[in-house]
Amino acid sequence: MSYSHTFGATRWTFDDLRRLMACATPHRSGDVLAGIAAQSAEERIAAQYCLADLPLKAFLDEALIPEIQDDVSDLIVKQHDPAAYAPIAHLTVGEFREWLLGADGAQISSIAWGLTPEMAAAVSKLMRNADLISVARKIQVVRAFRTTVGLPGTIAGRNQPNHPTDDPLGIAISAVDGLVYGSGDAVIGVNPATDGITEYIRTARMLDELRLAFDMPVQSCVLGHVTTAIEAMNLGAPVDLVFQSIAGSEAANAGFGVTLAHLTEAQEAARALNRGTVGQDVMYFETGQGAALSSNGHHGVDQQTMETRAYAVARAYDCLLVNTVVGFIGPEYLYDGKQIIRAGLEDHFCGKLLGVPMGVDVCYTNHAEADQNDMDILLHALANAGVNFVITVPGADDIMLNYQSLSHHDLAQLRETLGLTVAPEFAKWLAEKDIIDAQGRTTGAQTWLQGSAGHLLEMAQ
Amino acid sequence: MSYSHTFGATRWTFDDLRRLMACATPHRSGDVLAGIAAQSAEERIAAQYCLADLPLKAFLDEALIPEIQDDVSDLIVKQHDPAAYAPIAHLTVGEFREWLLGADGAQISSIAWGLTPEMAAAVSKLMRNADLISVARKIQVVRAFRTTVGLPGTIAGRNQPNHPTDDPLGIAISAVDGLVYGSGDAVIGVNPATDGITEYIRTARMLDELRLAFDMPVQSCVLGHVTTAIEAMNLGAPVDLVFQSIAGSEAANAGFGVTLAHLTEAQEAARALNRGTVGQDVMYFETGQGAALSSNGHHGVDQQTMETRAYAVARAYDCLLVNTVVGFIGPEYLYDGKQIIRAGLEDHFCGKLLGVPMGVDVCYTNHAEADQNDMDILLHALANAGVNFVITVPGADDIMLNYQSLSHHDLAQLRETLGLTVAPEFAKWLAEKDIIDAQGRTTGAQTWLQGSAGHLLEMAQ
Amino acid sequence: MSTPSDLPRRIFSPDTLERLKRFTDARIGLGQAGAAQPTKTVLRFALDHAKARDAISSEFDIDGLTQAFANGPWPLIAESAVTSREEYLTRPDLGRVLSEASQDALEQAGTECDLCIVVADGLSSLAVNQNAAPLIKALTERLPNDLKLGTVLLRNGRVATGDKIALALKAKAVLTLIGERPGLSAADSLGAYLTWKPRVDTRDSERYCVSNIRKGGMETGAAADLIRTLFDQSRVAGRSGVALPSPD
Amino acid sequence: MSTPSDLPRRIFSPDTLERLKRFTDARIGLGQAGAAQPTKTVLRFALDHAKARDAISSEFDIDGLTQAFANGPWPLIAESAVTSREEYLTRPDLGRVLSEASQDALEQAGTECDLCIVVADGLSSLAVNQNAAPLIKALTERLPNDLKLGTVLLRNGRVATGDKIALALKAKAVLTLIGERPGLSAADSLGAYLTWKPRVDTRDSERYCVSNIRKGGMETGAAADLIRTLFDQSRVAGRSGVALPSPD
Ligand code: B12
Ligand code: B12
Repeated sequence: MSYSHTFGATRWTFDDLRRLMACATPHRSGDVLAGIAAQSAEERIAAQYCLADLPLKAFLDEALIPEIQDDVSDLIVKQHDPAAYAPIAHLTVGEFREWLLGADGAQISSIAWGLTPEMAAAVSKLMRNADLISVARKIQVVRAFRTTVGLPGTIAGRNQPNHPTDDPLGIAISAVDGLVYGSGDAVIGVNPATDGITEYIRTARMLDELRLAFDMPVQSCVLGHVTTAIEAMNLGAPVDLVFQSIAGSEAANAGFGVTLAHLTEAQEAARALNRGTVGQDVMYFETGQGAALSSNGHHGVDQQTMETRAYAVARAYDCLLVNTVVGFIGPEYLYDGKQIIRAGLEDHFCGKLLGVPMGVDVCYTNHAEADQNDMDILLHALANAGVNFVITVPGADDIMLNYQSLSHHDLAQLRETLGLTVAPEFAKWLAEKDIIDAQGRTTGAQTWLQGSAGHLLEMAQ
Repeated sequence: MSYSHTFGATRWTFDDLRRLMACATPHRSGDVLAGIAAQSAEERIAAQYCLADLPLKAFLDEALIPEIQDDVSDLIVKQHDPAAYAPIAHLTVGEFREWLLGADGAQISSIAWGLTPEMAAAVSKLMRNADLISVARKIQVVRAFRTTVGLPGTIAGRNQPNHPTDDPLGIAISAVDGLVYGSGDAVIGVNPATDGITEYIRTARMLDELRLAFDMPVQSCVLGHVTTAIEAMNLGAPVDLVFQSIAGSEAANAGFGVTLAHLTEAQEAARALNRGTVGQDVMYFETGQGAALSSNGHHGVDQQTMETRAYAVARAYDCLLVNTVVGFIGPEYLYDGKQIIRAGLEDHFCGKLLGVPMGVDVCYTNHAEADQNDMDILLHALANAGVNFVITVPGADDIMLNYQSLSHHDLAQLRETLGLTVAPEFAKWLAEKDIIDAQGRTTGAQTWLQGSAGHLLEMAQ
Repeated sequence: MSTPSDLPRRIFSPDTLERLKRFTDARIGLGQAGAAQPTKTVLRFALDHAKARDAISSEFDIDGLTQAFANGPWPLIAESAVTSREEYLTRPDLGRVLSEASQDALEQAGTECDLCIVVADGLSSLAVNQNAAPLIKALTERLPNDLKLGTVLLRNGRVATGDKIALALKAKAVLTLIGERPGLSAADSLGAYLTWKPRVDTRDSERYCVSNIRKGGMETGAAADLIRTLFDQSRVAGRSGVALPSPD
Repeated sequence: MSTPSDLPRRIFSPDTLERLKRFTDARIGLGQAGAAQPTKTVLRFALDHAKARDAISSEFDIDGLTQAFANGPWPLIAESAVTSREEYLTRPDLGRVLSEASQDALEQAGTECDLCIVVADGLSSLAVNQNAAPLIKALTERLPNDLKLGTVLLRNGRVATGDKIALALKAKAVLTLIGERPGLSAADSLGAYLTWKPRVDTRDSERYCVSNIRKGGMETGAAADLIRTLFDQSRVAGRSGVALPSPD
């Protein structure tokens, strides 16, 4: 079906829903790269006018990728809950934006399973940054394993102690550095440099030892491939969370070497270990605009819509954590600070709207037109939007993945500035160890650190 | 005196303090236009290293514009209070940043008169956006006339009902539109299209009538030239606040047709009217990076430093309101959203640090590379920084000054999102008139509005 | 877009609103969605923003404007030192001086005149294309008959370029009609700046400004009246602009 | 910068910190100013960021690299369809295919080989200039002697350009050594991607990757060992990369 809108003498026509969505999306280098972006500001706005008048129902009637058999599309159809959808069934996309701005958090959460990812993507395209913040802030998605993540007034940190050769001591030292600033309540999560089973198990063991030695209520994760995680669990490794990068189409997931069956298998295996204390949400996913195009699995769909489709995959599992690695891939998908900021807010909003426990890796690469000042801005915007967690590394410099995320300091400073707190279980531990004082400020943790540093140096012997 | 820093084999030298400051400042189109910007990222960072090691004292020893007799420079020297300066006298600029990050609000406020504008500018050049937000948030500068502006947890609005022909009814209707959304607690302030005394008095009278008719605890202001305001007061016009655009040098102020004597005369005249109820802060100033260069009164000093010098002028008077019109002039000074955002945060921070009751006109022009999404971001960042007030116009479109500021909605939405409130006196009035409900949300104000609309239509007869 | 019962909450009743809207072009009575603007006004804003940005790159209609002087002094054509529209935006310093070629040409033209009218594209050619001719017509009707007029069409000009033109032409005063930066609702607003005895370094405080000249803003007739008044005032005082107190 | 008594609060004692820092290049133990970083580490970060950005535009040392093959197969020179560094960054699609000229040249060279080693600048010429030669030396020592090698130096290349090169040269497998995107601390990290039986549409999951090859990361010897292992593994399995479950 084709869609059109007329401004004065100009009639803009969009061949199908996919084209309409691509033209309506805010300007983005990845869509230009894919050759599907609007050709002018006016075309973009015409598409947005069109989209505003489109009944939400259109997304149930017309598949975005009709010509392709795709298991993510199937999942989306299967997930759709008509009862949850009923309260918004009569709305256009433009009216749906207004409904979201007027509704309260409980109302919004109640429609999560009535929404398809495409509906979420569509409405986000009509929303200003302030709308994305305001609506997301109303939605709570709370999950738990050994800590509870996503409670209002809190912001958690994934402590990411990567090391270029997976050196266990190097990783442990970096992890402790982050703990001192209060980062780790989301997870202590290591990307292995080498995707081998041996390294996976070694790192998982070391992280678990660290947790036990310090008696910490945290979960750890080795961000190896899901198949490696399954193998590791079979071999008896202490796996808290299973990680996988996911994307919004079967082809894109194949590019990651992963199928939905893998994820199900991994989730079952991890739940069977029964390692959580306050919850059993065992999955951790990463997504990011551009991933589908990068593996040529986008089928002509704009990158922001493809990203929301990845959330359909995510919400099919019991995730503790999902985060978009928003500026991670590079300028070919998100060119500069402005595009990264916008994309970060879109991803967070769409994820929360679909009921996903959304965090953001506030980050950029050295080949993008962005810097730490842009990240400060995105972090503040996300904090106001109620983001569940962010990722932090020592001095904002990931020495293995070669990109800049937030520093542990950035999170500590944000919490201090806005009076946000850490996950309650972790807060208790920080207080016990005298790492954080009554005002929620890092104490310097001299005592605890001297102990832990000693412990680490022992490990080194 | 010259300053230098060496990286590896390269030695970077800066001829004097003015040059050092210009090279250390974040990249900005206005400094490029002035031909004083750093030539490369490395030169900029070398200057920042240098500046970090510079004792604050250097700013007392070396004048930034030594060759020019300038009344703003004289004022800065006169303002400096050695007792207030004592606690930080021993610090370098880099250490001063650290001191600010560690200090509490009272400590910071206590040094305000010990600082010169150049010290404030210098330290801001070493600060990340997050630092600017975090430190500014700690500082409270509270002022009062008929409302109290600057209390923590509040954010006020200047309701700006401009009209291209100064039509009184047009202005009144626009003002009421803003009141409905809760904007006006900072001031109802009109920029006259024509700078005549007749129009000034007519508009001042009309605004006062409106205030009395609606029994509103607000102040009004006609943003004509200060000399016009003086004349109007002599002719018995009901003047609440006196406005003037000011800049950081005698020459730049001359470009505005204004001297410090004018400002003193105006302040005395306005105070003599004794029109305030909860306070007698009668002055309203606007500033903005680029104004000095625009009138060729910058004397080779970078635009951000010139801007802070305008705050020395501002703080010599009893101001209720001071705001930077950050993106107002155009891309020749602040090229895009990123530069506007940074400049807005710098101006707000430096103003607050110097004890100025700082607001921001979150705005841009159609010839700049910016849009409303950038403004959303700046508004959220400023809200987290504790900005005293922002400017709002109907639908973000100033139909007379031809630029985009925030819409009244933007302020209302921000308050709703972050739970910020309006100035207490005005809040009480809004509640009485049933314009804002218990949750601080606009009710639609049907009853009050029907009355006021009737009133306005009567005026039209 | 149809309206769900509670959204957008209309703040003025539609009827009153229509009546009030006659008095201002401001975007009043937009209604609300939550605390924010309804979708349709957000989209309208985006569209208008795109259009305003187009006005900045609109074409300066030199031919059409030349026609407007059919009965008056044949206009000279000049350009500032700026070479592209992009440069115009970031280099007002170059926009404020004449290109070498124009400087020479004007000096050679040597038209000594009482008042030089400069028509400059500024930030909106649209504004100049639409409003300069009617304004000049209204003005010439009002100005004294014996006044010697010169006219110049200036590409990529700024207000202060007029001073340089007046100096080159040895004019006693200059009136620069220039496209004001385009607004969201009005992309066609003309500014008129009158400067008596311009110098190379004339300050803006030494000029008069009449702004917002366009349909829906200040009508050309009223603008011409005001300019005539300011002209007389300047001639009497021997200067233009805001008074500065004497140095003592 | 001297340190006021309470600032920056050192989180590790300087002594312990020095000992721990031997185990990681991560920016640990930075201390604090308030909750934020001390001034000197903020500045250090800014400097490193400027340097990393420079690495992206660093020059690809074709001559030096050609020398490295003095004893091995003389390298062919090729380039992707990208024409500028700016375009390289935003158009990976063009970076993944060969320019017409290179396509023709390679096809005509017709070097049928067992393994083609492609050395591509990628996002850091610095990485390639420094690490490609030692790695290739270590590799040739380890690879079977009877292996027929081909080598290509590729400008503005991506990992997948290697597939196109292998096809043009009719190579059975391709090993692409490519400059990884520069990090803040390491701007010289090399990636090695091994692809067995490359096709035009080979997926990334069908390759092996050995990454972070540099001093301080994976040493060239270890990298060469690992690549040899992966090479053998691929030869036995007749494929490379992560296994996908069979469709049934
Ligand atoms: C960018 C990047 C990505 C991007 C690639 C998209 C893009 N357009 O660039 C994304 C986010 C999609 C990605 C995904 C994954 N990546 Co990756 N990625 C990187 C990174 C940070 C930089 C690569 C680079 O600079 N390439 C150079 C440029 C010039 O080449 P390019 O042609 O433009 O980029 C191609 C390659 O980078 C390739 N690629 C990227 N990652 C991987 C991983 C594997 C196993 C393979 C074979 C290829 C591959 O895909 C790109 C597009 O074709 C490296 C870290 C590093 N220090 O190198 C990790 C890295 C290469 N990735 C890694 C991993 C594990 C993965 C995943 C398997 C993660 C997961 N568990 O799902 C997935 C799967 C990738 C796949 N398709 O098979 C590991 C590889 C470990 C190993 N030795 O096997 C690395 C070393 C980082 C790490 N330690 O976690 N990755
Ligand atoms: C931009 C602007 C400014 C900028 C100018 C700097 C710059 N680089 O552009 C700044 C912020 C410095 C400014 C200051 C003032 N401005 Co002003 N400004 C404007 C605005 C919004 C746009 C002008 C424009 O588009 N010009 C076209 C471009 C192409 O020309 P330009 O050569 O690049 O710009 C020059 C002129 O704009 C001139 N200029 C700007 N404002 C004024 C005011 C007066 C009285 C004069 C003579 C010249 C002048 O300065 C610029 C640099 O030389 C207009 C509103 C409008 N709708 O036009 C108001 C406007 C012209 N300004 C106005 C006023 C009142 C002032 C102030 C006197 C405010 C005050 N009370 O202090 C000051 C003083 C200016 C002075 N130096 O004498 C009034 C003039 C009313 C009148 N009819 O006399 C206007 C119409 C807006 C308003 N109603 O408030 N202004």
